[in-house]
Amino acid sequence: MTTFDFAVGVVYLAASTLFVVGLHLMRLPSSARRGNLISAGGMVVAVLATVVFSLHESGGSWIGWLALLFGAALGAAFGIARARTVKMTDIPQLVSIFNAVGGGAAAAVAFADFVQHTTGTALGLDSSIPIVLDVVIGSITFSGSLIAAGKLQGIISGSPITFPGARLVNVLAIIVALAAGVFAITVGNDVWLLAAVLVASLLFGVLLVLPIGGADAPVIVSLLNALTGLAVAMAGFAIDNQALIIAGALVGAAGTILTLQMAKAMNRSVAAIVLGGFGTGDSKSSAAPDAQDLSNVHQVSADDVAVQLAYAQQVIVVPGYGLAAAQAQHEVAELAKLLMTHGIDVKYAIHPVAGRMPGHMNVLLAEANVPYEQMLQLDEANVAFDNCDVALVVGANDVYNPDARKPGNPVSGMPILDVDHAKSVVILKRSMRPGYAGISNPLFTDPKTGMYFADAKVGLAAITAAVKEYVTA
Amino acid sequence: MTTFDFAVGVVYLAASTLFVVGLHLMRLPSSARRGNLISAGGMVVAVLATVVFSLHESGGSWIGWLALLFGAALGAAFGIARARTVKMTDIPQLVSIFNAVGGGAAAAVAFADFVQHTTGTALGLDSSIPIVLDVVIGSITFSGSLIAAGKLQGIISGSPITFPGARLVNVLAIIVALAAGVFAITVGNDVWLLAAVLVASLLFGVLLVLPIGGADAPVIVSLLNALTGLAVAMAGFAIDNQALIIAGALVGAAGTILTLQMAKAMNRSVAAIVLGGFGTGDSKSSAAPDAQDLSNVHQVSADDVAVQLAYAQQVIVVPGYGLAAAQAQHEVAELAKLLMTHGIDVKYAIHPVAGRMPGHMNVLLAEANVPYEQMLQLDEANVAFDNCDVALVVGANDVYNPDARKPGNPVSGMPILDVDHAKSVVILKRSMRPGYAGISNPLFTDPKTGMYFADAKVGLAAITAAVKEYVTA
Amino acid sequence: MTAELFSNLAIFVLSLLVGVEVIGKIPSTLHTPMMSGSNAIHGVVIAGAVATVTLAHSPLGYVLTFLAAALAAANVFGGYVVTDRMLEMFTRHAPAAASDPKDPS
Amino acid sequence: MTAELFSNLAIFVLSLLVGVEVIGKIPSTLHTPMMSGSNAIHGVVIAGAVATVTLAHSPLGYVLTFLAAALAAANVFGGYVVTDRMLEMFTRHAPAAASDPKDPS
Ligand SMILES: NC(=O)c1ccc[n+]([C@@H]2O[C@H](COP(=O)([O-])OP(=O)(O)OC[C@H]3O[C@@H](n4cnc5c(N)ncnc54)[C@H](OP(=O)(O)O)[C@@H]3O)[C@@H](O)[C@H]2O)c1
Ligand SMILES: NC(=O)c1ccc[n+]([C@@H]2O[C@H](COP(=O)([O-])OP(=O)(O)OC[C@H]3O[C@@H](n4cnc5c(N)ncnc54)[C@H](OP(=O)(O)O)[C@@H]3O)[C@@H](O)[C@H]2O)c1
Repeated sequence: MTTFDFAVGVVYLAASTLFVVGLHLMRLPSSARRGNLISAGGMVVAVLATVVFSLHESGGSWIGWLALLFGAALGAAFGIARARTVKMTDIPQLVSIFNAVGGGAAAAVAFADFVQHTTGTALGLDSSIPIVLDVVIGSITFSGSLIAAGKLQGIISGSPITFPGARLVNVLAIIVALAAGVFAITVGNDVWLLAAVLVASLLFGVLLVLPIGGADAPVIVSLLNALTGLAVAMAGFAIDNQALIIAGALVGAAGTILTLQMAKAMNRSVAAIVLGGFGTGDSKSSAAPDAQDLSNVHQVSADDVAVQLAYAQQVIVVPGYGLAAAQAQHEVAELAKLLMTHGIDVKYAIHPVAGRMPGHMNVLLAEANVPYEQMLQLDEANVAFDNCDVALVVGANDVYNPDARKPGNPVSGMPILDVDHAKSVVILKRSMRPGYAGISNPLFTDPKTGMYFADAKVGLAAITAAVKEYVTA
Repeated sequence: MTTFDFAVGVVYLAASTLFVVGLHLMRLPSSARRGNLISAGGMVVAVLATVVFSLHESGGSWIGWLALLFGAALGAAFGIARARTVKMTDIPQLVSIFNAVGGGAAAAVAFADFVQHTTGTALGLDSSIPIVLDVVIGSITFSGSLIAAGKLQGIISGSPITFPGARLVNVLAIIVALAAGVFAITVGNDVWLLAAVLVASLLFGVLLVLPIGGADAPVIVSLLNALTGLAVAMAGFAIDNQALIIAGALVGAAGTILTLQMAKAMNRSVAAIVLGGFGTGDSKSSAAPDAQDLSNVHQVSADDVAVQLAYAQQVIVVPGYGLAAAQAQHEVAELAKLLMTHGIDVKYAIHPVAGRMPGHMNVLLAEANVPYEQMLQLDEANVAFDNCDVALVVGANDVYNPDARKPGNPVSGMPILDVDHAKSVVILKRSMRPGYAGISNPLFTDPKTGMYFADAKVGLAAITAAVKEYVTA
Repeated sequence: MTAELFSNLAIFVLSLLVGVEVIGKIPSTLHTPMMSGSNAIHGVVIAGAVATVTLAHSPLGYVLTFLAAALAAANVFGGYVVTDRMLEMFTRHAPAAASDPKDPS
Repeated sequence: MTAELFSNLAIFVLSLLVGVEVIGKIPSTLHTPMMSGSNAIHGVVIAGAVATVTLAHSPLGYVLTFLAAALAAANVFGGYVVTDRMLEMFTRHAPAAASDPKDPS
């Protein structure tokens, strides 16, 4: 190891430290943004060091450098453009796409290393094994993440997709990947072997994610994020680059912990999710049950709701997935503002897993400029419900389902918002259809509940109009 | 690197992981004990691996092995004996002694390595530098920790010790250590040079801790603990042993964070403490002020207190350093039991920095079998004081000093127990003398306060007797 | 078994430990930013792409370098930008959160 | 600059990071046990003492080995025993703490 290599290594350590500090700061809303910038700083340091290193090695031809520059420019343009324009609620699918490209890049790096060795020196186990692992994991995250993104985007049906013989194909893919992998490691140096590993792994990745419900996709994205980290670490082993090993392992571990915490918040087990099948994400598919049974449902109109709200002192809005689906965050914020100008106290009760991605509601309402102080987390909210006149539920279903307190159903044990403690409840949704968990909510038929059937955006606008009318009249 | 060395290294990594898991589990009272055992498991693994390694290297003579075994046996016997018999409240000084021996051992290891090289191959910078650093840090922690232990034990006066020219000697010691160190690194291989470093560093360690107030000693012990970790890591560099590097660095960093948290809880800055001088630890030295001014102090007797307690419904005991100094934990627990048998609700209000070591009161009361439920932490306690009939303060002073709410005094800004919210207050201490912070407490002269001047142990026993009498009569 | 391999292995294991500990317990509000923030970090694979330049001597090698660079760049640039955009929204009203009681630091 | 040195340096830095993160925010009740628990861990220096056996060939070497072994053994055995004793007291009544709200894990 030359002094130069040593210096580069030390710079890598510095960069890695910045990554860690950055992640650490991201644990608090107040410091999160700074944390991300610090981590970005670490990235700049790591990349510059590598550029200097490669120039110094000077093994590369100008064509290689051109290919690198063009590629980087293209990728950067694409990434930045998407990042700038993406709708806040579409972030999970974008993250998923970034996982895909990250995994792909890791696989490509390993592949390049392998190819170079076919022409050059033979491979030792200590680089052939990580190369194969890298290609396997990288390919799985590549194809898997694309499917996950498709599901979240709605391009691919959110409902679990399975077809006869899927298992069989799966097993075959695994066998091929294994066999080719072992050969590539032992026999070594044949590009086609590695290509076989690549293809088989890509196929496996697809079949892994297809059967998973769209609503579980966020968790899968987080899991694939961790896997991508591992792939990058393997690439680091392959080309003996410590920055890749450290950062990759860092993300691999952190991502795993994060995934577990997410699943816990949804009281689902990661295993159950990967095995897939239960969550469907779009309520329609699980519509069949009592969708038409409107007996003993007390329906209300926008005007009824307006009057109820106008007479209230303390209103709590309970936003759910429907609010996001209808993109109605601005309408709800407007209604809240209106009520508050008339001295009515309005708060939002945010359930940790309301919506379809963690923090979904916070992102939405933040986008509509709702101040932090007005968003109550689960515990604060459940205190507030006790002296709340009207709980206005918008496109939510599971997050306040009292059955969660009873055992033996999909939401059992999930902490819920005690909407049923409010003096009166208004539920705005399009129908009696259940939500993610696929079970109906007894509050729909509760005497103190008024059901207002409408699209969230339309319905909220109507209520706002009605309130305006009522108070000016 | 042979496959054997590789295997040993992997075992070291496994052991290190156990250390980390152990420390992680020690963050919660419920899992702390398991964590310590897991960390001990890691230690066994690391040591066994090293024994196998050394036997395999087989460089050692049987005399060396004998010396090792005898030494280990002796040390183990001493350590276990002290650990088994130490009084709970003397733990800080014992930890300090273990820091001393740890640092000494690290220095000895480096020294041995150095000595061997004087006879053998010359030293490269990459081992001579860590050797010198190890000797420096190790010696400082050795002598410094012994002084700290002496202060905590009361063998050495707790009040800051300074003498004319101390600064000068300090500077000299540093210069000698530096000079000899640089020579040892550059010229190298002369045992006397390293010996000079050793002596100078020992001297520096003594002069570093002497001026520090006994009450600040716990923080210094924690700091020296971190330093010892660093010394061990340096030893690891010197003899190229990863277990030492990892575990040493782990303790070095963790210990530093811990020290900062401790100082924060006492609202003192580590810098201020190392510069020393403010906290004296024994109240006598700072006695001079209003020690005799007993005008407008409402003195009470054991019987008065007994009556007050007997008529109370809600009593809160506020233990402080005095309780520990008087070893009165059993008496207070007995009094509490007695009151509870007569239907009086008794709780303990535990201030995070009551006493002289973090968690001091919890340790004491746990020793007297006071159940966890009865110990209120700061926040819970401050809620409870609002409907508390009698607050019985035992040997405490700063932790409820209302002046902390005002700026410009030694306790300003320290979170305090709102004893002054209780309906009536009884303060049991020996005199009007202030405590650690050296300032008097306005509550002493508050109309609703009764001062009962006595040693905590004696006073509590008297109260218990009086209560018994009163209720049976 | 080379010393280099052991060195990398140790670095790998310790980095895993750092990763496990650094997350701590974060409010579910921050799950998504944290996910996308760590996602940006594995964009470090772009450094790998840069390193592969020194290996590329065949057309296939150039194509792979190009691929690796493009994919990695998308990950790293997009990842940081989108995370920052998201956090910018979170922190806009966040002074309150500065005094977050369950500060995990 | 040897590869060995870099390897050890990387291990050192990463271990520091683990150490910083692993503590998190602990209740002041546990400050003392945590201090004494980490104190026990630097007793690993006893492994160093064992390693020095292979270096000891002179009387001075033997003396140093003896010293290192004795001091280190006191640290490691005493440290673990006293920590366990202390925690045994803490946990005796601790079931309540099992459901500690501010679980830092
Ligand atoms: N946050 C996460 O990270 C995450 C991730 C995956 C899964 N989940 C799960 O998702 C669920 C979230 O609960 P939730 O109460 O927020 O949602 P939900 O239980 O899924 O209910 C959403 C409701 O919104 C209504 N809706 C849909 N589109 C609407 C529109 N355009 N206008 C008005 N209403 C509309 C639907 O009823 P109609 O069809 O009758 O309108 C549906 O019942 C939980 O079970 C959680 O475990 C959460
Ligand atoms: N916990 C920690 O980690 C730590 C570490 C270092 C410093 N400190 C500091 O120590 C202070 C702790 O506050 P504190 O209220 O617990 O103690 P304090 O403020 O130091 O007061 C202790 C009081 O106990 C009395 N006392 C001493 N011996 C006694 C005996 N045998 N019987 C009865 N009373 C006796 C003394 O008054 P008489 O002489 O009149 O009896 C003294 O005023 C804080 O300022 C804290 O910052 C804490």
